[in-house]
Amino acid sequence: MAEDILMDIKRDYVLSRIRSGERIDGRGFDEFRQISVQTGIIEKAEGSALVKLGNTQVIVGIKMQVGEPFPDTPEKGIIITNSELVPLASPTFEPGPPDENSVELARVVDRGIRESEAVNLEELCIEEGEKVWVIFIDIHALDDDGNLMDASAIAAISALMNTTVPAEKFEVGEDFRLPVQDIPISVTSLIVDDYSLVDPCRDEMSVGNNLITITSDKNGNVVAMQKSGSYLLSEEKFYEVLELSVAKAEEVRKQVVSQINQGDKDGENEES
Amino acid sequence: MAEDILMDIKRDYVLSRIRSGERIDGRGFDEFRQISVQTGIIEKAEGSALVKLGNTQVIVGIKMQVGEPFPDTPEKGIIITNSELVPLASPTFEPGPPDENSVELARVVDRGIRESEAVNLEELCIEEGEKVWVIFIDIHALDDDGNLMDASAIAAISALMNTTVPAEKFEVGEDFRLPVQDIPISVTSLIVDDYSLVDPCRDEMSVGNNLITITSDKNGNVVAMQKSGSYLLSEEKFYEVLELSVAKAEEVRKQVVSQINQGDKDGENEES
Amino acid sequence: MAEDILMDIKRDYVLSRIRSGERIDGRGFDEFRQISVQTGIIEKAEGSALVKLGNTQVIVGIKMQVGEPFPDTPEKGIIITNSELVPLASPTFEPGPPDENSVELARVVDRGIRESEAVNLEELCIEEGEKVWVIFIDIHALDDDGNLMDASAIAAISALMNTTVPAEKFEVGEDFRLPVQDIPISVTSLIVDDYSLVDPCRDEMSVGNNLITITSDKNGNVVAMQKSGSYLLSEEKFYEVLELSVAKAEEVRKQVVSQINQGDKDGENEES
Amino acid sequence: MQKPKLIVDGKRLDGRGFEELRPIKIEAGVLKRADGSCYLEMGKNKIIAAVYGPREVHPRHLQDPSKAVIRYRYNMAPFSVEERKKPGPDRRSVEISKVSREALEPVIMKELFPRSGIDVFVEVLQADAGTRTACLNAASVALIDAGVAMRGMVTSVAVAKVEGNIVLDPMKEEDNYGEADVPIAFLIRNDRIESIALLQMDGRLTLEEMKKAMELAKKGAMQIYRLQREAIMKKYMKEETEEPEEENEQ
Amino acid sequence: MQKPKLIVDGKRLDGRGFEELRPIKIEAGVLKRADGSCYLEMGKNKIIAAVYGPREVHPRHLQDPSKAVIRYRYNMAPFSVEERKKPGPDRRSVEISKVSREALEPVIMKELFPRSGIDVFVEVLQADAGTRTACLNAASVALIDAGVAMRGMVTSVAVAKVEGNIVLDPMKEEDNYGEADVPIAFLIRNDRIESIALLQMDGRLTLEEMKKAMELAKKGAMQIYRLQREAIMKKYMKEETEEPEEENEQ
Amino acid sequence: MQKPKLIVDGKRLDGRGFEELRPIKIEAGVLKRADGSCYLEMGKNKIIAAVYGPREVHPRHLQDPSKAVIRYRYNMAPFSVEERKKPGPDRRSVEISKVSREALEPVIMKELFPRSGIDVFVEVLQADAGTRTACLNAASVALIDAGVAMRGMVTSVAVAKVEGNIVLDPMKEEDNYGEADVPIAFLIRNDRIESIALLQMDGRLTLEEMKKAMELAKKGAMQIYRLQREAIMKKYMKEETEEPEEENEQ
Repeated sequence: MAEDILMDIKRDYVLSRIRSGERIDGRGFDEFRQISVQTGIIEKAEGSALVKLGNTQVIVGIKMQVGEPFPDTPEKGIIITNSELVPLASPTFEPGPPDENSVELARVVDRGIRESEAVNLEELCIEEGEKVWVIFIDIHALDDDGNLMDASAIAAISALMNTTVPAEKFEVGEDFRLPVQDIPISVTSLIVDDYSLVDPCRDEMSVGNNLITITSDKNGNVVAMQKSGSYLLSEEKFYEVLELSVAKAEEVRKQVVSQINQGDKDGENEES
Repeated sequence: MAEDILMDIKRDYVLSRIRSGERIDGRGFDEFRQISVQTGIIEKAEGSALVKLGNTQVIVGIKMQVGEPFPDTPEKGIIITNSELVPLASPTFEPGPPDENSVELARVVDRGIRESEAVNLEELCIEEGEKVWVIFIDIHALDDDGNLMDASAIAAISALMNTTVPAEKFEVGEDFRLPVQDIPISVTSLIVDDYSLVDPCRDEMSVGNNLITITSDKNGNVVAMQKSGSYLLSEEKFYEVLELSVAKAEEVRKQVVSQINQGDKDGENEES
Repeated sequence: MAEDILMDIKRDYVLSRIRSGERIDGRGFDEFRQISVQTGIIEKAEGSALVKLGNTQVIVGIKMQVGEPFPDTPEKGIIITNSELVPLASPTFEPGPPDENSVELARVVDRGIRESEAVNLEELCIEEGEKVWVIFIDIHALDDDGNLMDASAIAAISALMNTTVPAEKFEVGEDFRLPVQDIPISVTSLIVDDYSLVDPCRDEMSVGNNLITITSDKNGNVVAMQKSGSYLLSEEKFYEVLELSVAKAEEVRKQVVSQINQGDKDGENEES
Repeated sequence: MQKPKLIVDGKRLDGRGFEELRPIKIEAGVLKRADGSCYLEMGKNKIIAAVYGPREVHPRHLQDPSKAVIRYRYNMAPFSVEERKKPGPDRRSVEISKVSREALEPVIMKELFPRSGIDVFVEVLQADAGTRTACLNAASVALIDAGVAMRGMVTSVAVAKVEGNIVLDPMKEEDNYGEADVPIAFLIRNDRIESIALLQMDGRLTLEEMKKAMELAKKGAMQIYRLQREAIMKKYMKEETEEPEEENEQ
Repeated sequence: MQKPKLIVDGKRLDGRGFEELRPIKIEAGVLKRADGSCYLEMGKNKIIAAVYGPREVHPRHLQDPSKAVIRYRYNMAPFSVEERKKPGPDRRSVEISKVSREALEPVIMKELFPRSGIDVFVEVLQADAGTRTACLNAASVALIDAGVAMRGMVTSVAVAKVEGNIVLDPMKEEDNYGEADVPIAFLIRNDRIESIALLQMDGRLTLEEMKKAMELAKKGAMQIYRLQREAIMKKYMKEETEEPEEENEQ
Repeated sequence: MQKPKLIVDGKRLDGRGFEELRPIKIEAGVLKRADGSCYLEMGKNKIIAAVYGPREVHPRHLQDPSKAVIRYRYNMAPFSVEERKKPGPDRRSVEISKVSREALEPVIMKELFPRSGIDVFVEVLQADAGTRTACLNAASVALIDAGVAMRGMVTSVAVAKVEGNIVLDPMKEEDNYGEADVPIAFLIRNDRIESIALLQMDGRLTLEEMKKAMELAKKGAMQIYRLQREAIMKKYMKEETEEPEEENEQ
């Protein structure tokens, strides 16, 4: 009960600030929280990244195995994306099999990577029709302070960029860098009245979880979209968010790349 | 609560009609509702049938795959019968794994087909001990207005009669008609006091689900029986229902065959 | 509610007796209930034993199959231990997948057998890296009057000693006795205040389930330990229980062996 | 696997005549924790049944304000069959549990125990043919041992058609290779078969054969019924001769 | 599998132009037990939708004191696809169920039915491309057939990019080998598209192409909307001409 | 896989002496949403623990009117081990969760929080040997960080027998190829080891070796205990130096 009243007050506060053109943490409507990317933090994984979007934290680990290709793509590697919204990350997450939010998160991240052809899957064929590399992308939420979606998408592509294919361990040649050829970036906006706020934090979502995620590739093409939440979106708003998201993605992409390069230079981010 | 009273009144009404020798929909005690059979309605299935028993509707689809035979029958094909009582079909069905009613439905239908040797399983052997045809009979309830059992059994055998074995797709020879050599028909009766009513509709079952299903083959042999429901059945009643069911099955069998033939003639029921 | 008061009274009674140096069934603090072992009672199993500890009854059946070895032990057979706390055995057991108590029971019994190297797994290799014997130890509780742990452990090793490897059935040579080379015995104590009671019965556990299980091999080595229950154990008490358990295990081992031999002599315990 | 010859010189593989039961052993009251229990052997079948209740039902919304809720769980131990059975219910055991519960429900005086639950748990420790009938026989004795009010005894037996003959209480080979299997349970009251509580059938029988099967089942059931009664009597006699203190402690 | 040529002489594989829908058939009120229902064909898609409610929600802690709780279950029959689908929900159907429910929730007047539940169950009997949009169209009609108060009609259609062209309502081959797929649903009120209720996309589109896709989707949706209205009208007309007794019996 | 030589010249594979711990790093308060949290490294183990509560327990029938209900969930990330681990609990993690919860339960002042729940969730991000002990150490710090009243600190460490030697805090190779593994947790109060909270063992030890192992564990635990205390102090100091506004906003 007490909690409900608190939520009411929070919502009113957030709304009144938005209507005066402000966000509760002082950001601009089109401003991301601080982005931090650390790669190579799980030595036992083939690749890994810890991403912080403000207080939101997500870790992604990449494991690779040798497996059979799908019958309709005998010359391509396989990507399997999985998400665990473990109860550690939020008071609202419960132990158990993935719920619809967890499934949606994994599938939207997966689509961004798949449709942008971020990974060159042809180079992950070992023996056509028989043996290909299987990439497991495991999204592990640590702290959900809002917008797990973008944090997970950044962590996933960062972890892939950090991945070494363990060919020696599987006795199929020499280890090599995973061939990553694009950096898809998703931008999630919260729709409130006639406003849209990129990278919403948890407190902002007290006004409702009216979200839209737009993922674009390095050439500014849209590669994935997902309206999420029980609301109606006007066409005008959609076009506005669409253009903003593609522009914003370019900015974020630069930051991610620079952080990864910085990490590599500092030697903090070891390849595994 | 309101519902309970409605059920009470319905039960009293049904009972009083039965005791005056009548059924609420005017049928005779040994009379089936109108039977409609449409085959070939799912082109993507190897065979299919939509059966209506009055307002009760069931669809059965047949899919076939190549698989390994069971070790104790190396020269025989395999039948797997499965039933989904999807929540679309009744306010009392819930999403989730099959409950005991769904399991019983599938198993009784399966026994009728299996024990009457309706399908010549020897002809479904591709390579002894190695490769045989696996027949998936999937029962999908659409509208449960009573007696899903007989509707499902009719739909299953009708779908099998409509089935083409997709040998070309699996590159093991030429497509051929599934060898069906019998038409088992189940007749379900509702036991009320000293009465028995064949093909009970949903409203009649307000008096209790005291059912007995008797399946017989084209030669009038009994091939499967199932007493279902928490009640005691007198021996005399059993013998009465037994004889009636076998006689009734012969009638129903004729109707089913004539409907399928009619459909074939009309060209409505396409083979897939 | 009524039950709770009964439990309270029971606990007070048990406690008062313990504090006067007595157990409710008149046993000494370091005394087991009467142990009965019958082997070979399930002819369809490769080995079996029914063990009674007072009124507690457990049956263990051994089934063996031919399977692939684990990659890191290509020349060794495999043990899989499983426990079903079926609702028949206690008013507190519920149908469903194994709960934490059932999992713990199976794992502690398994560790005793595994770590004492009771079964010579090297002799269960059929073809290195390809084919080994897989031993399924299935613990099936029948009546839980306390200390299922020790009853299960005794039943498991007794059933193994009763096991014939069914090589002929699998066409890999002649049947042979399972090579059992040690007899691990677990001794479970209930910790109450500064007292410890071996082989607690159900009524004694009304004071809490503060247990410690210590398993030792025929040479008096400790091979497995498990503190179980939400309590704190003093170091002094631990050492006391440790020594007592190893001594006690030697006694129990003799009884078990003598019962099995007696059974063999009487011809009651048939090998299967 | 070649079908073996099942009938030789008018005798069955185990030497029985067509109308003969396998050896049966029944013992009531074999478990301490359960309110009622029974151990039963029928041929190589080894069955143990336990009854708990009438007791409280959780969660509460499963209670019936007008009568007891009956649960029946048929379960096979993993080691009870030739090839190890994976633990947990499969479709076969779900169906057997359903029809067995439905056989007992009209016989248990459920209306005497509103809001409560009566649980019947049956474990197959070793399976030959006819486990569902053996389990029902054990469950019936366990219910009486638990003091649950019953309208009569539920007694069950199977009949089969084997090489053209209707035979009583089929064993494994007859079940596997026979032409029909008919498990039946009856309500027996005052030493008289009153009605049919369970009835299933698969195989192929003419109407005449089906009637003959029913008659044979009735004969077999009456014999089993007497053994069920005996087992309960023996338990009572034993209890009476035991010291009263011991009894109280239970 | 070689990618086939999808566009030949400005026509698609099935002869359609770029802005043409597949043949659509909609029938309301096809089930007796459900409160509302609809059968829909769109190309080779065969869909049946049922609505139950407003009705009581069990268990009670799932109720919302201020509005109805909506459930949406998208399910594929095992025989609906080339390779038999294992029964039960998979990750794809969980996601589709979520976004479809979220498309309907703001359109259903949930606040009129506090503490109650409205269940929308949609079965894919045969799947071609575009099942999620076909299902939403059927669900919308079933909701109206059930008499659930709605702010307007939800109408859904997909647009694809195929060999560089933006095309309406892609069929299976275009979905498999096309460059992008954009399923969209709109809220339509007073014959006017008001807003977007569902929007997903995967593939690769420029901003311009995305806008073109949206325009094309709107055109297609208006055509489907008219067929949805017609189906409901036909049902009403049929009801009025039926004898009143029959109706009461339902 | 050949067993490697684990002890060379009195040193272990990673250069440690027998009574030496692996490097440890502990940081309290690393998560925003959790009420208390801790990140811990111990060798290559990387552990994160979160505590939620005391908070309401749902569904209500799980509440205890006299004390808090403790949950403990040990979970391994799929990428934490050499071969990817399928998500979700397995038998090993169920057992570890049970004994870990039982170690904390008598130390948490549960009676202060009737009807409420305290949830301890621990994620293994990278696993070396000794994850259960590392997790308990992190959980203990997270509980204190959450302000949950505790009777003392729970500190845990494993001891192993490796090539005949009793060694502290075994690494992966020593765990795989060693002769015994003994994970222990203690309750430490006023800088003094008071009692044993967790105790498991598998392998083969004489009584004398077991006693020696216990003594060594106590030595190791005292070192870890000091690092746990330090981590909490550092967190408090940091909080005090932060601006009060920020703190309120949380």
